[in-house]
Amino acid sequence: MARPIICNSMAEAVSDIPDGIQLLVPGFGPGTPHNLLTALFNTSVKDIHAVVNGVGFPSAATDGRKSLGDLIAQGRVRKVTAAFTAPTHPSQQSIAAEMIRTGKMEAELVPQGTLAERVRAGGAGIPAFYTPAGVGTLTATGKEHRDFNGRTYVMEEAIFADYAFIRAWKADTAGNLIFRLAARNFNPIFAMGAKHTIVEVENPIVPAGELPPDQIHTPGVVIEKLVQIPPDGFFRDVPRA
Amino acid sequence: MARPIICNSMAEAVSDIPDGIQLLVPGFGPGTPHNLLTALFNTSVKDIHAVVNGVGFPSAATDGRKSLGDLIAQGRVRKVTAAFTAPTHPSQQSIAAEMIRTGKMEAELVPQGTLAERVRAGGAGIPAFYTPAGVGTLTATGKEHRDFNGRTYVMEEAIFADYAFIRAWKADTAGNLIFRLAARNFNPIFAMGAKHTIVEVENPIVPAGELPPDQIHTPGVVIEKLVQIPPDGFFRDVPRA
Amino acid sequence: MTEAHTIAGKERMSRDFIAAVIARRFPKGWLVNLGVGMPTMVGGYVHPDQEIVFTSENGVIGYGGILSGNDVDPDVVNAGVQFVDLVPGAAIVHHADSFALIRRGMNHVTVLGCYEVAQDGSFANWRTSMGEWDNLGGIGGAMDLAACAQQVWVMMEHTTREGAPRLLEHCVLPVTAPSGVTMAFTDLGVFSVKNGRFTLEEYAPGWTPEEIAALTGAPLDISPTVSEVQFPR
Amino acid sequence: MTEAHTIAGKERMSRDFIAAVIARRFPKGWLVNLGVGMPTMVGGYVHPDQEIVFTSENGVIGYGGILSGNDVDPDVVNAGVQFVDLVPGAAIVHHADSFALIRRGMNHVTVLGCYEVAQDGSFANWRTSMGEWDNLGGIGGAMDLAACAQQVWVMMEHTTREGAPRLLEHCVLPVTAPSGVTMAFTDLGVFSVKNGRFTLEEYAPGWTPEEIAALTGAPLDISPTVSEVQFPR
Repeated sequence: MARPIICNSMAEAVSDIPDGIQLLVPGFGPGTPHNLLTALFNTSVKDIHAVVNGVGFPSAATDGRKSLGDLIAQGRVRKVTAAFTAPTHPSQQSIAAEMIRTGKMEAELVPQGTLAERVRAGGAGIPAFYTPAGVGTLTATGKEHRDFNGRTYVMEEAIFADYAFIRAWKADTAGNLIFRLAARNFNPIFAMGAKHTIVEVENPIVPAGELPPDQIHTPGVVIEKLVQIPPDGFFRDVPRA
Repeated sequence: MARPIICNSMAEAVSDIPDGIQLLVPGFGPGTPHNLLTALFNTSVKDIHAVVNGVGFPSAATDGRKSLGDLIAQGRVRKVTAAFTAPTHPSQQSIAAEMIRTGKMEAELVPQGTLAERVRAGGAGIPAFYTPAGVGTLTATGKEHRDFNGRTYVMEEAIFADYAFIRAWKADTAGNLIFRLAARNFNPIFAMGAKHTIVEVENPIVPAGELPPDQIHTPGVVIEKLVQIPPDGFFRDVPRA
Repeated sequence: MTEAHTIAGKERMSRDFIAAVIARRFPKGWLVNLGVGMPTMVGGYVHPDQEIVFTSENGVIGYGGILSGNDVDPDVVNAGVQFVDLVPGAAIVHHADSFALIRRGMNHVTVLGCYEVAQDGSFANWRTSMGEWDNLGGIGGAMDLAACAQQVWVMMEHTTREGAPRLLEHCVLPVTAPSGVTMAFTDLGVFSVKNGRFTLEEYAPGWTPEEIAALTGAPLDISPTVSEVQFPR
Repeated sequence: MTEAHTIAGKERMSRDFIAAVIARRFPKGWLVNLGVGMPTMVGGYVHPDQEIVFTSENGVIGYGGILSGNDVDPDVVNAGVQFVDLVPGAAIVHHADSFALIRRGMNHVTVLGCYEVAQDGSFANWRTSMGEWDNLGGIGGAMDLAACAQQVWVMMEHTTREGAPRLLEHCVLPVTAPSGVTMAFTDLGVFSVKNGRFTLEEYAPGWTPEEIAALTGAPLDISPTVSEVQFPR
């Protein structure tokens, strides 16, 4: 089998990422590639166009982990495409929202299902599709509308990114991935939606053949690099309660 | 959990199917719902629009099993949408092809990936999408073409059928399904692509909770009826060699 | 404070009360999506006999109540990223498949939080600014759900903190969907939204339909079978 | 029999020979789709060191040789519904995901059977009738693959049974794709297809480029490095 590269460190895994990339960042609470994001934060990469569910906040963690919010706060994110670009409640403040409001960062706000499907389409060689989500709202402004069977839909174009950071539960040396429960979320579709897909793995990477072919969530053929989360890495989100 | 109906027999599972339905028939060798097709053959249902990979032939089996080809041979299939409507080689003969040639059955020939994606789109609430497959060929005749990023694509509309017959390896009482290896093929997408999805199951149907949530290939919420393949049913395709 | 709001010296229904009122209305076996915020409380008030399946945008099909403490599984969260447990028969799908199911119309109902709802069934819940379109806001899955669920119910406060009505003739804030809301549950009552009209179906204990109408920013029909909300047992 | 075909008293390469010639050309680590018919034989001739991953339209990623006998697994088949085995690291996806990967351009090459190939890279392999469009034919996944694989190689007989050429200036049969073929492997040689021209790269043992050109229905360039096909060890 064609094999992905197995990197020795998070730093190595992100070492050749250039400025200006479009980057897919999965996660919905669990399933966020904290280790790769932290490694990227520790490079000088900038002008990133991040595709992510929510722009988030700078990390409040004291263990050194960084989030997309930290990259945003440093002005290294040129644009975000997200389902949450600002807190819904006016009482909450967000650096990202302030940067968008003042023109320091470009933003594209899209319905969450549209975001997921645009990346799925990109990874599936489909340049555009129609969805009913957002019709009659500001998010459909300027987009092409079309009726099918008496209902109005809006055309949405695919996203196929330069890079994807992925967080997997298990992986084999062929790059096959298994995710755990709700940590799956955007990971399988984002793994297919980029030219270069880099995966941080929670468990030891096992030899090809050890993961049952029927239980693979992401086939290894789309994976470029794997790196195991080291003992001092950021392993799991800590329960908040 | 909302539960699908568990039928006592294949005959019961197909007993309320009316004439004129659009029916999804998965299978690519393995994964074909032989038992449900045989039960349907033994009703009087007609005017079927079948969506299937290949129109096939009448069953050569001596054990009573019937295929879509038998329904076609009886003139009970009004239309087929398929990736194979005729043998490619002129030396082969097909009843279905002859019926299409003589206008006794309507046919729509589509690329296999387009067939799969049209049903996936139907089950995903997407009315249409663009694909490069078939551009510049007869199958794109009369279809809308459009350029994205300098490449020409053809627009394809979704298929959302009335019924789907599904063949699963394992199922639980919540309708969750697991398929085995290449018997998966069209089954998960066809299971989502119809209003009424009926499943024949190889293994005993287990109580909800016994199948691991991470290993489900089709979530039970789209399943209407389950029926276990009886001991005298058609269990597996016999190896041909 | 507007004059109308002074009526509100009376006690309004608590969020838990509203959650319970919503929960008891689910017919048996419904697939229910609960939005971020107040609606996630509804999950705690269904009866097992109702056989409700809760689904979440992140691909969790079949979850139970909100959990806390140290026994939570950090990989099992709902749409509000609150820890929940999986029920027997739960299944996990990825985000694109999750929204495939949502767009397909899987959900009998989505219960969403709401700033404003109008008599035409439009509602607003993702942006508090009326300014020029600047791509700022928090949509999440609300637009997909509002466009595709079989019904849309909103759970909300009847008035703003300043006493201004949130049930309106037309939404002032940018809408989440231009139509679709069939029921509104507020701290003052239960309202059906049909044929371009609000109808009061149930009123909060101690309140009169007239008092509620006075706090409503659109004409309010009174159902012939209107009654006081019963707190479900 | 045309006059040209009488040259064909000479022995042509067998299908197995052609399959081996194709197999040795795969660079290390390529993802290869093998079409129904002759191309499925190619899988038997790769060397383990090449680390080739064979993929099939039905969602099998990573299969090995064609099996027979009673030890086959009835649930493991390739695109020709022939029994195959899974290699370590294999993964199964459903049909829509399989074609998602195909359209995404996963396959470095697809090797397809072929009736006709033209110098512009178009080819025909799904319909032997030139008549009016009647929706009859057998496409399978060939159009998706031809449109989306990084390269398209065709494996075919150089002439029809009657001796007519199958390498042509323009396809006569309905095309599978209007362009895309980069290599043609026939029982007479190996041909590159580039810039609207066929170029003979290797010729069958015992044949001369001139004899092959005479059986070719389009101008045939001869590569400056042309040589006899070596049967790979």
